[in-house]
Amino acid sequence: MTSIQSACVRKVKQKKVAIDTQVPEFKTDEMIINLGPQHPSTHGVLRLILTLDGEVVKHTECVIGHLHRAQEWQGQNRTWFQYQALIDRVDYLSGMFTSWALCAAAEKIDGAVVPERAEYLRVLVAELNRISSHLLWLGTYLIDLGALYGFPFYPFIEREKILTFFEEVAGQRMMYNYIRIGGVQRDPKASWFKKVEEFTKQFAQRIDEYEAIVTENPIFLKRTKDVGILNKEVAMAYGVTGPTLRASGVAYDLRRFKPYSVYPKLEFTVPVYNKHGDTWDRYMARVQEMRESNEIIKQVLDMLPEGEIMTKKQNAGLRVKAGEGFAAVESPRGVLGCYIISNGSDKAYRFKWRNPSFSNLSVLPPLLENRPLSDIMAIFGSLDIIIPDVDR
Amino acid sequence: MIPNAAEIRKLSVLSFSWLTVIFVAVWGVCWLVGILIPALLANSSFDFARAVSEICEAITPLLAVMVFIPINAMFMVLMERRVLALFTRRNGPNRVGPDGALQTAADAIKLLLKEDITPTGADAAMFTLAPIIFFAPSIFGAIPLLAAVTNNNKLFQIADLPTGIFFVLAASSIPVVGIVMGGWASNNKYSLMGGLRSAAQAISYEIPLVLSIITICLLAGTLDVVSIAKQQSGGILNWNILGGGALTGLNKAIAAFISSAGPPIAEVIKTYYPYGWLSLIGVIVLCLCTIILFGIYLIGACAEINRIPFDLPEAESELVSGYNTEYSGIKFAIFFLAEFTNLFIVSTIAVVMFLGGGDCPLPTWLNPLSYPAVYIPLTNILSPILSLLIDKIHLINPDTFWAALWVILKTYSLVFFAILVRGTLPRFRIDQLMDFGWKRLVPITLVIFVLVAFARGVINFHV
Amino acid sequence: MIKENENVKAMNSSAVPVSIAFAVVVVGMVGVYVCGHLVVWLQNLGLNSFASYPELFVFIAIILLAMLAAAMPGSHRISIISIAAFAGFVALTYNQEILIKYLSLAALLFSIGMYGMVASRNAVRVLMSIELMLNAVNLNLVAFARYVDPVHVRGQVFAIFILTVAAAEAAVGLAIVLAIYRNTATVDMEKFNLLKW
Amino acid sequence: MEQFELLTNWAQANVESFMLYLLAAIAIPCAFSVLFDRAIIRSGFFLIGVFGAISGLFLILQAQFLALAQIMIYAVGITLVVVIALMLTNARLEKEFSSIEPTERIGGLLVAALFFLTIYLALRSESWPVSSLQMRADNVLQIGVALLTNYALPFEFASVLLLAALMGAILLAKSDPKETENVTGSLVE
Repeated sequence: MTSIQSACVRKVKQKKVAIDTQVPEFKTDEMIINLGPQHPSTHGVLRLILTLDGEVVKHTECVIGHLHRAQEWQGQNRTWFQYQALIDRVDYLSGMFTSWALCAAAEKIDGAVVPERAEYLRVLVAELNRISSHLLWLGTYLIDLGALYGFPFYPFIEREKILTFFEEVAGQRMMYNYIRIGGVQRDPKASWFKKVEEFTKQFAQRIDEYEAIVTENPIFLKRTKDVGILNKEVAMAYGVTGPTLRASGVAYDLRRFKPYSVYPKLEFTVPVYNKHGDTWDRYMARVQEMRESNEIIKQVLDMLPEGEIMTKKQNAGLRVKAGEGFAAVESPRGVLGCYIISNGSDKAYRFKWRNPSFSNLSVLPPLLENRPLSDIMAIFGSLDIIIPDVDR
Repeated sequence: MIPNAAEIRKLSVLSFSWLTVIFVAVWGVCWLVGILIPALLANSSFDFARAVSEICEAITPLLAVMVFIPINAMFMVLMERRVLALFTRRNGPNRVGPDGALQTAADAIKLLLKEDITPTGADAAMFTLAPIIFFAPSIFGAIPLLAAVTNNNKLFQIADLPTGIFFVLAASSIPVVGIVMGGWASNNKYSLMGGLRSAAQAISYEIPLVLSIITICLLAGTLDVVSIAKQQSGGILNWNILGGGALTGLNKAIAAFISSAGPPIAEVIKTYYPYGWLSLIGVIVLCLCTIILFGIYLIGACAEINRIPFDLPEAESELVSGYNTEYSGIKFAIFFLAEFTNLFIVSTIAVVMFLGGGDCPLPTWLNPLSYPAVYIPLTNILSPILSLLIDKIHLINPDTFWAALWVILKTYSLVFFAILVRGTLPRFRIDQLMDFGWKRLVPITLVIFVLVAFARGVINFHV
Repeated sequence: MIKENENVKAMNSSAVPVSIAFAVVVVGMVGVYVCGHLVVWLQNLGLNSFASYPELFVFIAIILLAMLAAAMPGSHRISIISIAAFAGFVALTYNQEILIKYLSLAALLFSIGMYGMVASRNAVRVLMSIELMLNAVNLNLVAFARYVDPVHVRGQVFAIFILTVAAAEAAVGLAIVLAIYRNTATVDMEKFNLLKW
Repeated sequence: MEQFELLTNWAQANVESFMLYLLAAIAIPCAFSVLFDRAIIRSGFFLIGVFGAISGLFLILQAQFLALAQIMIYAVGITLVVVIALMLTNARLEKEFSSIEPTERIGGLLVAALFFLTIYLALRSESWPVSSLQMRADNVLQIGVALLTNYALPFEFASVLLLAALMGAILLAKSDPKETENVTGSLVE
């Protein structure tokens, strides 16, 4: 009793008394939740250790490595020819880009000239792949937001068409192994180009349809506007790239700033959303990118030259000259870089991959701080992370 | 023209056959137990037999509900999956049975045969009790509605409930206890959060839900479901969704205009709208209010039964599966069954309270069957068969048949609407949900309540 | 998220006490029929004042048996106490009028709530006991409305008022408990002496 | 057959007390569990059992409206609030303090038992003016009329009380960061 008395007396005496250090603070129990690795919406086997206060996230720890397959080590123990087939499993939604980064780096060391038709074909399939990857993202992102059964499968209709194109040209629907060191694997038939052209004509309408359902939906706006705001500075400090960075207002696109392949000859804009960098902007960035990719495909179909498609012989004895080289491409998730040291044998000496998902994931903990549990999926989904791409 | 006309045709055939099966099964069982067995036992001299026949008659409504709920839930699950497939241009389940018709039956058998797991550290008794508490109220809630949707057939009256709609509302408020109980007893953090969310959500959205229903009761002047349904008979203009009888005078006036033998139109209008332009304002206000109320009821009901966009308690992408994460086997099946039954019951309440119950939407003066020139020849042709079925063995009660048919049609339209919503909208966040409930719905409903109370004073209802 | 496994353990080792509790019920049931003879016997002895309350003897016998059972090691006390209370209730009211049955049930629930108020230290549990008592009172009122005043159902009207007050009491009481918990991090009634100097 | 008749007559005469005992068999153990269950959240759920049984008794007593209100307000509303309050307050503390001093406990037990016996003996010795009239089926109407005529003033008071309680509860439960800073210092021992 006396302590209360004294406390009150003290309070009367000096009105602005600080909280007594000996007084036990009101303690709420923080709840620690393991989100994953088996959680339905972590897109694979990511594990988030969340410290929750009620439903508000106080601290996030990403535990990665559940899908680590030692892709770099495997590259050093496989021949070039074998590794070409393996590498598009890293980012299974956009396998064309990993192949392309590997081939570009190897070609830089080797000095091999890629035929122009092959370059155009590379751009064509890569942009198609970008669209298919973004379409899948769109569907799964809406699943994350809770539109469980309706809309999410709708973009898959178009994605299915693209996968059929790839099947026809590469023989595979996901692991293409189409872009090879020195060119591309196969020249598609004329009818294939016609189909792609038809697809590009329809696709603009399709995006309008998606936007009509999703973009201005009040619940979608409520869930995404002003949620997970990623500042320009934070994004650049964490090495975030791709649409996620561009939605924060940095117009950084490798296709424009360090042009490779035939991109300098193509006309396209880099969509930048310098509004907030919230999840809605990231959504818009991807939707706009699909439109741009569609335009690029149209141009490529017009400009496609005739000619050779391959300069190197593709067999088990495929070798790359000794030397070091780095090449980067703009994948749907950001800058995908490949650094190779070759010693001239049929195996590379060292591989180092720079994967966009890894850097993009690293920005998740600061984004999630002080957000309610429901926003985790809205934010995490908007970063568009592929777990095998994180873990390699 | 329509890209998936074939799928739509398949779906309609599927729905028609399933609904027929439900109709025949429920009616067959009820006829057997409620009419045939008592009729056979009626002439018996044993007291015991009399007692049996009395018991049979007494349990008929309960039996109807018990037969109806599982079959109906099976069909609803199948319909939901097929319709969603239609929206997203996929093929739904189409392997088990003819065109996938038996898929849900197979699922149900699978769930019944699965191992029933109780997680370590769970409170076993509460864990078992939760699905029962979740499911049982839907049976009780269905019983007063049963009399209302079958045109008050004697067979389906279990008791005279002057507080029918209150009974239904009380029953529909219980399941949340089951959710909280299951969420707590599972010994799982996701389940616990699902249960807590559900409690918060159900308590907040029950207020607009009950207020909208109470406003309709204020319009109807009674709490009895059967008489509320009866009041609305006579076409869409008498339904509660259009002012709850505010347009009855208009309806009567048109009927009088068409038939020359009726009373003069001016007199009809004078009886129903005694205050001139004031009455006109009252009619407009009432019509607007009831349409908004219907929307509020649908929103509140969606939240009450945890459907998208209010399915936070089982938010699959956040809480894995919420309160039923740890459930498996038959307990999960009961949760699942109850969820769909609740959807159906909520739609039935909407039909009875707003959409006229078992009433034909066409006003009497538009309905060809109400003109003697049409129905007398029709009955003459059909009488040899119908009199046998209706009068001799009581197989068909025409009023009940039509009422049940209309109710099923209206209810399934609402269910279809719910599926459409599920196929389109993302989920709310919990704080947005609370904001929407307390800051939008509750004030709107309160204002409407007061408006309706005043507007009702200047119009004569259902005289 | 606390789970008590001790109850489960107690259940396993409580076969004997539970059988005694079963005996309690049997005694209660038999006692009801014995009561009639007991009355005659007591009247023959000239103890008329005792003879007017024969059920009390059965009741006391049940309570003694239940205490014996509850004192056994490893007994599941809640079930034994509840079974004994129910059996005692049946014994006390079996031969009475229906109104008295309702009233004594209400009295029993009221005293349970009273004991809970005195004996529990968790503030929320005390609130629950108060709700129990209010419900018992409601039961009384509704029983009166049915059997004493079926024309103007005044008992039910008062029960509605009590319902209202109970809802208000629960809301404010729990809010107070939460406010105190927020400041003192305890719901122990013994610590709720802030107004005492 | 005579026996059957006898049986049915007996059942019809005693159906009310049979139902009463059935519901009492639910209510009494649930009430004890509310007091003694060591997992306090479970005792919150047992409270639903008591309220449900009492609402069943109301149904037998032909107070339909009250029974349904009992379910909606008590069995769902209040109990859920209680359970949530139990989850919000730290239930683990109960374990530490559960052993109350035996003298208080025995005292409480004696008071409660004596109270019950006193009431019971008083009930028995009283002769109740039991009315033989049946209740009207539409007593909802009667209650409504009574509330708005004879009991209009208490009705208004009740509504004001509810409003005040609602606002008071919101104010009490709301955590005001500014206030707590000052109050925490002085209130905690």
